[in-house]
Amino acid sequence: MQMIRDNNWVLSVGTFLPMLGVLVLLITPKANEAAIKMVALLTSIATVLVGVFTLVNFDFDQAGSMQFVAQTDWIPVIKSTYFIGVDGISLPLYLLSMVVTLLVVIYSLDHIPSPGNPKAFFVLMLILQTGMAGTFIAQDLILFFVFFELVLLPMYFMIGVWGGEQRQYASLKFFLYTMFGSALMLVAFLAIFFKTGAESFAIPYLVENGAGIAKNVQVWIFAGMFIGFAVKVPMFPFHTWLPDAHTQAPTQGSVILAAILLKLGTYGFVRIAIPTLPDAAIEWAPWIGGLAVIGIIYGALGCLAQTDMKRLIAFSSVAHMGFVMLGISTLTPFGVNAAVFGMVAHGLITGMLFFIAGSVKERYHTLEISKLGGMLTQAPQLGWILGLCSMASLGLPGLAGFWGEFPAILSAYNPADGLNVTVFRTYMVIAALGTVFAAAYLLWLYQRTAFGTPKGHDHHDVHDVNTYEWVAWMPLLIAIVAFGVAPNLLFSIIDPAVQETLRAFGG
Amino acid sequence: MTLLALSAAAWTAPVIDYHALAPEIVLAVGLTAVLLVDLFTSERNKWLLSVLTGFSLLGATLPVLTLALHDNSVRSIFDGRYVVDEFSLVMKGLFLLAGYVIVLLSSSHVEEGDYWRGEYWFLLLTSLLGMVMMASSRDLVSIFVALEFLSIPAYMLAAWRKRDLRSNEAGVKYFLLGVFASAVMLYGMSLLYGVADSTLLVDISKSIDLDGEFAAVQALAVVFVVVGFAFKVSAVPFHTWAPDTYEGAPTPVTAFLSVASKAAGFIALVVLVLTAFPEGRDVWQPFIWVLSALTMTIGNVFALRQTNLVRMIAYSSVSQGGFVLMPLAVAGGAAGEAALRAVVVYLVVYAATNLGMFGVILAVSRKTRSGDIASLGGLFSYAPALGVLLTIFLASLAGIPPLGGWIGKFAAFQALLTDATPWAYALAVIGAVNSVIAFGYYGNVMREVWMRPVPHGDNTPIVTPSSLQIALGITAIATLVLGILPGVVLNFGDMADLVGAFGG
Amino acid sequence: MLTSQFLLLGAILFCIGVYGVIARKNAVLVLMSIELILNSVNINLLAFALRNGSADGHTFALYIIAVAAAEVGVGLAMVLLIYRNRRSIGLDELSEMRG
Amino acid sequence: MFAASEVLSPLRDGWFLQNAWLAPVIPTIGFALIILFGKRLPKKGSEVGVLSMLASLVLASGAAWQWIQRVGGAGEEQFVSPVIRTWTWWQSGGMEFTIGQHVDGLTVVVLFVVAFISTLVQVYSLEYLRGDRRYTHFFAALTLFSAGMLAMVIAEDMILFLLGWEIMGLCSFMLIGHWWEDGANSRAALKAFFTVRTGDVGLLVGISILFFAANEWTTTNLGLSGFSIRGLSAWALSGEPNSTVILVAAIALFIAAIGKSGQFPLHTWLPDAMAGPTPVSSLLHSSTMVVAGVFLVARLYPVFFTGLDILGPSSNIIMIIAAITIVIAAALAFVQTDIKRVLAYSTVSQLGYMMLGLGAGAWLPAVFHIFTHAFFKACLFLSAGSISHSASHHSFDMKKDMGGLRKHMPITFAAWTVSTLALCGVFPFSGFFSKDEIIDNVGGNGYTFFMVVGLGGAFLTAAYMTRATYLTFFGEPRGASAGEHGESSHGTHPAHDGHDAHDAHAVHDSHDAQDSHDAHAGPHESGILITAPLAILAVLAIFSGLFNATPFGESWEYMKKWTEPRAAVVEESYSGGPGEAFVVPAAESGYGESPCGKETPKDGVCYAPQLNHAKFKWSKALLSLAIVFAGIAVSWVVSAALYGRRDPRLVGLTQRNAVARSGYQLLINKYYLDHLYERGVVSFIVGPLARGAYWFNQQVLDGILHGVARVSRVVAQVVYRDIDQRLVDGAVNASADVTKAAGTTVQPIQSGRVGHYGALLFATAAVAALVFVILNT
Repeated sequence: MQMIRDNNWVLSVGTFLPMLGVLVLLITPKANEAAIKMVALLTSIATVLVGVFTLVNFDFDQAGSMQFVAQTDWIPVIKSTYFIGVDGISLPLYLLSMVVTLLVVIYSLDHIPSPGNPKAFFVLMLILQTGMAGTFIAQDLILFFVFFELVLLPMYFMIGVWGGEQRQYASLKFFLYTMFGSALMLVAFLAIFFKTGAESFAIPYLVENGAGIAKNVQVWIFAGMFIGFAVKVPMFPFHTWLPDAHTQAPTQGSVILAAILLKLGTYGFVRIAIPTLPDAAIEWAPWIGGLAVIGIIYGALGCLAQTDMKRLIAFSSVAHMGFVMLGISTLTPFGVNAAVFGMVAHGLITGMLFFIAGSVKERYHTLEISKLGGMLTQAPQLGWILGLCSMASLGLPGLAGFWGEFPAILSAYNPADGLNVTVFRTYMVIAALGTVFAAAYLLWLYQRTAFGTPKGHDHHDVHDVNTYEWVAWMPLLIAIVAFGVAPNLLFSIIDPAVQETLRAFGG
Repeated sequence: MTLLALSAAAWTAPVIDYHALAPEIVLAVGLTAVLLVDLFTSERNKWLLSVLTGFSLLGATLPVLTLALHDNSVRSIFDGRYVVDEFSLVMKGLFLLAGYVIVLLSSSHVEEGDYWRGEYWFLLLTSLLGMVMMASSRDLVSIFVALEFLSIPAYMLAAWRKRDLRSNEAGVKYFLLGVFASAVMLYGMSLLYGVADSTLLVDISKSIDLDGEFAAVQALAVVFVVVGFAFKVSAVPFHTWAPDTYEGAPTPVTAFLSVASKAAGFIALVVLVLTAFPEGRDVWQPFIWVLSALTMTIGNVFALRQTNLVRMIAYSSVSQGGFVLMPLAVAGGAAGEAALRAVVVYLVVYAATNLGMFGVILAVSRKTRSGDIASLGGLFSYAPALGVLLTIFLASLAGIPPLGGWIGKFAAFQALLTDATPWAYALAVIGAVNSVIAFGYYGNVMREVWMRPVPHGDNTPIVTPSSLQIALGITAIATLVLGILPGVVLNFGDMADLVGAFGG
Repeated sequence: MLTSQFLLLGAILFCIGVYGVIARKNAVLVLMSIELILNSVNINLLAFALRNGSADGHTFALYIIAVAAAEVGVGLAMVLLIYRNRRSIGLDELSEMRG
Repeated sequence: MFAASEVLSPLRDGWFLQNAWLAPVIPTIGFALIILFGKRLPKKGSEVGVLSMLASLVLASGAAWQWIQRVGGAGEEQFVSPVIRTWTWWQSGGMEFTIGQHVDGLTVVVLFVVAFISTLVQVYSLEYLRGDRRYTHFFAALTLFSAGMLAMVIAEDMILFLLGWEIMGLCSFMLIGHWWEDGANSRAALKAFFTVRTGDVGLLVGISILFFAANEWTTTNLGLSGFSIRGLSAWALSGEPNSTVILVAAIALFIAAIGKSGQFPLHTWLPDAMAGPTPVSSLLHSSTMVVAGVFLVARLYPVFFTGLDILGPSSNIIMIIAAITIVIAAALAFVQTDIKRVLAYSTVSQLGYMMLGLGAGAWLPAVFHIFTHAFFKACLFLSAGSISHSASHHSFDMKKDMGGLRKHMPITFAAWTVSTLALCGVFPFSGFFSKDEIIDNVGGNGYTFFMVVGLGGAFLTAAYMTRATYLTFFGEPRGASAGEHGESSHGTHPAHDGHDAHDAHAVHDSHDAQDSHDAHAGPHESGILITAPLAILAVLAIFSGLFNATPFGESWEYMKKWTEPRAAVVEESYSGGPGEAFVVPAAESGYGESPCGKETPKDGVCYAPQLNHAKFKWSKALLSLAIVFAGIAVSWVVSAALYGRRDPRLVGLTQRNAVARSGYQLLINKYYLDHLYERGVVSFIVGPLARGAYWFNQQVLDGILHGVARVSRVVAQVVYRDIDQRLVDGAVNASADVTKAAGTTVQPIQSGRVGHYGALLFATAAVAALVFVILNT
């Protein structure tokens, strides 16, 4: 794939700007909360502006090729370089991470979860931002790994310090799980490095030479990566950290977790595992697909069993990422396009849902579905937004969710050459049934929370959506609708890149 | 008759390259100075001693630098028994700087205790001198001497708090087991000498041949020698002394033991296996493989169940030792250079991180006066700086990028995968799993620091003496830099065929 | 050549020493056992030195003797220390720290 | 692949046809406006709704008119190509997929109907829901709903089709659950949504199969994607498709249609859907929602034609399902006391007719029946609404709260009667022309059995409608309509008519103002906003049949001329860009014996199969009319007898000989007779069927439906609690415990005793030494 190197400073700036903010925050006195919030806000705004600049200068006619590429020595000894760039796959996620962070910051301006301490909170959030953005632009396995891990600690603390009752258990679980995955992932990275002649960790190079590795070796290396990424996605049966983490995390944490962190895993599959190890990918695809559909049904059932709104949304992520993984497992441009679109869509929608859950918690002081109800009478705007997001989440055409879901199902009808068609068609039908379940649990949730008459007594805190929330949510809502109505806004960027990525499969 | 023959041989004084010996000489001068000054200063001016110690350490680093910058040629004196090459220089630098940081850590602690300061600094310097020598020794005798040189003062340091039973116990255990181990090692050495008819490592490497007639003796010898140093690096099951000693010894001493003397043990081990036993790899590779696996795992599972902070760290450093052993388990093969690099890098990073952590612990214990992990509760809320620093160090130990620790683990894995044998992969996976388990207790401490309430809500801030602050600053910066720009250290390991350089 | 007998002697001493270290509960006796081991080493070295006719063995032995002296010095000091603090030199009481 | 066609004379093709796509767009914008600013507008956003619907009505009419021009411009045997405009919508795997409009006869008809009915319904709702607390949201949902339907009708590709389809489903959820304070309503809404959604799986799968089966062929030959309806039609008739694949696809799609159009066995959601406000029911059940399924079949007719081998010797699944539906639904209509439910079941059975027609190759009559049915069914629902609104105090119970209303509300009565006659298919009302056509053609295509079923259905239809009419308008007033305030009726009411829903929120609802004025006013005619739509619809119910009045000869068959695509072989190799519109001369083979649908078309493609039309015979018509009148008569007699109970002579008679003939005993007292009506007469005519059907319906079908729900909930519980939390998660936590346990087990080695330590040290050394000595010698 050819590289476009002009403006090669943009990405670095966009990625590390938050760190600048962190430094400033560190020297701002803890007491002066207004200043702290202002710094955080400005930093994230600046970051987004850089992102916009990136977007504007992105050459959409060559979305398939790496752009803004920068490459310099980093750790010469192990032949690892500071090598970054974006193509049509990374760009949307890269920007998404920036925007989501900004929105979360805005939301946090008047929603600092207990026990307060905005300074630490924003510092962590900005570090997180750097890690996320970095992961999406890294073109070098080691660099990728470093960024990939960089997000762990901040999220660990975000959950552990600002989370719910079970926070300590949840955060530790989250951490150990992810770490377990990434440790094996690192081993796999090294293995592929040596098997390709210990020349370079650069992903393009590995894509060139990875195919040369003997198949059985590939399969093992892929196994390592698979665990690493599957934990992050999370795929059944590595998902159990997710409900706890999501449920216990503060709203902001859940939003970032859902909107971006989960994408690191799927992105890893699309960017690294599959292109570098095509033969192994073919071998693994049926299993991945299988786990994906299991995840779809399983997650849906999990949702149906929930009594806690937030936990339900968390479980729905398992199901939705199942669709994404199904798309990926087909190894066809069609499926992977769907998957990448699905990542963005899920980021927007589920992020939004978690925002809502947070606001509900703040208003009703509970997320027990049985204790909620009649939201539409007390906070109609909130209720309708919840409605919209549920609809989007259950894959209603005309909203973003649909474009991740339907094409994914569609693509399973004929997967890439070398994959068993019958198996994947079975998957297709199961996945299609999954959509019904999705409708089931989401509408059921909606019916029980929004409809009916208000339950309980103390509703004096129950007020409708306030300005901060509107500002923080509006972009997401607009995006949900916009991408739903005009999906080509994304597809036109993703598609060339995906085809480039899947060249090994004659995609 | 042989004696006659020997005496008959004309004796020529060896040429001594004083530049090469400069660091040792400076240290020697320094420690005598400390001894003297201690005699002639009044209680009020004892603080001079720490300053003096610090300066002599820094002073000793100067020649190290000059040697490093001078030229890359290997300086070998006493016909190859004492070699100054980059490897030894790196390690000397490491010892001296670590020593300096330890001085910074201890000064306030020592000043406040009502104990024998002069002796403290003197012993510290002596032990460091032993280590510096160890870095260059390429002969059984010099290795043995260096070993005792660095050990004996360490024994005394461990028991330094005379009135404290725990301190005594620590000292005694350390001492008895230490001498026992070194005795076992010596037995091995004697056999080696018998087979090789020389104490020079290079000659020994020539004579070792596991298919030859002396295979059994050699195997036995190799095992015993390795055991001797496995004890030093507290590899399971020779680690038993470590937790007790670490817990009982004064905290700065613990820091010193867990970092410097461990490192010394490792370089001796590296030197031996790489220069003396390359032919014996069929013995020591599997042996170290087992030790490494055991060390990582047992160390972790023990650490998981500790409630005492220092003891937890003791076990953690045991399991860290396992990670350093990991690359050595394949060092005999093609991965030799990678393994060596891994050891060096790991030791450097580990030194910075662990010292930093002890720094925080010292600072905190000044307030809490307790060794319990629970005493760290809510540290972040009343001492955010210390909290964050501790987090950084713990995370680095857990090997989380972009903090130093990860590059050490990375290098270790890299070495293993360079070897690319099934055993290597297996060990790599064991290591990976252990690095996860390890977070179990590191994370537990973090949890205390960040997520737990302050014990009996005592929120008085902590005053950290400037020396401690400096120490923390140095270590923290080192940890971060090593993590973000690992090239800095990795280049040490990158020098032209280090392995070959040992020969001298 | 008597080397083998010397070596045998060395081995026997070594074993006795090891046994002493492990079995004895009295610090002083343990110290002495260690000395035994060191001496077995010396015997080995000297035997080999004679057999090979090189001086290294002798030198090594001398160093060991010297160091052993130092070790014993430190050792006895410590034994005194604990005796002063707890009126006993039984090693088994020294198990405050475990686990 | 095909020879390029020669220069073509362009067809007339005006602005409206070109921009028909605005029809769904305008209401969508309207929806947005209402949601955003509705509350601030003087009329709470309703005006936006009505206006936007009017706008799309104008568009639709314009488009219809220009389409008629266009067809007029084409030769008798020419294929009039639809007006297609497309824009790139999304791309994937290098393929670009378009969104756009596909306007042809079918489109304009349904487009017009939908726009028309929606407009009327919105006007009607202005009055009907005045003062409702979610007035604005109601109009928003209503508008979006219509938009969805319009989008589906105009869709150029299956994705847009799916979009409209799903949006409708969603809005039906919101509309049916409009009065969601009452749990029952929201449950009904959920039920509706799930049932339909289950069917939708078929749609998803079907579309996927078709896409991958057809895409290559369509792209190479027509430059259309495998989603394009036009491409699919051509592909289906090209003799290309593998019979199994297309069969599976057709069945999958038909399942979707079953769900949407409430065909057996997925019809159970329809009656519950009556929980929605009456205008909603009328819109859903006359022209939109439920028609969507039928429309799907009609739209992709070639696919079904080839896939299910329509016109083949054996009967196909569509016909079978349709036949079952007709009978069962009609039977169910007998045992309902809720007037709206009667209408609901009647809708189901009418949809059965349409399906039957499509299944039997009577495409045109089926489409025509969509057209006529829309008017009279809407009219019936609105009448029912008018009654409950102004006469029966928001009750829909014919037995408790109605009766004798004809005097009080003449207009409603007239409208109702007319529509009923139309529904029954009485000459010359519109129903006759469409329904009779269907039955006629079903027979004409040789499916005699199904023709008989159709006739039977006609009889039942007539019968239950008569019963409903009598109960409602004749006899003397009862319950609420008699002015008495049926608190009792409130209590005893089943919760699933809009009624309780009203009361449920009447407390905080200005609707109670309405109620009170009902109270003292008693039954009366509704306001102009309600009656006007009724009147209009009634008129159409009478005359809309004339658009395809086969009895009056060829010249009257406008609908056929306008809508039925000519089954000509089209020499076409590539379809031009947006707005491409041209007529292609038919191949030499005349209109009569086009090969389309029979064998593979040579040098060209077909967009429609060749269908035959039964010649109209008065004899057949009279037969069916006779059956209808029979139905009316029987039911009338029974009902009249039932509610007569004026005659003292009869009473006396029965007092004299208590064991008189059951025919007289019927007259003893209303309730007994009523009872006997249900038991005796009904069981005489449709008894076993009705009962059985009803039992089957409630117990089995609904049972299954709820069962599925309950089971999946239970499964969910198990999966979550036992598998997820215990097994999967348990394993994880267990591993942690194991590690801890390991620590405890090895703890002894850290005894703290120097002796032990030393022993351990040396033992290990010795063992190691031993091992390696042995290994190396």
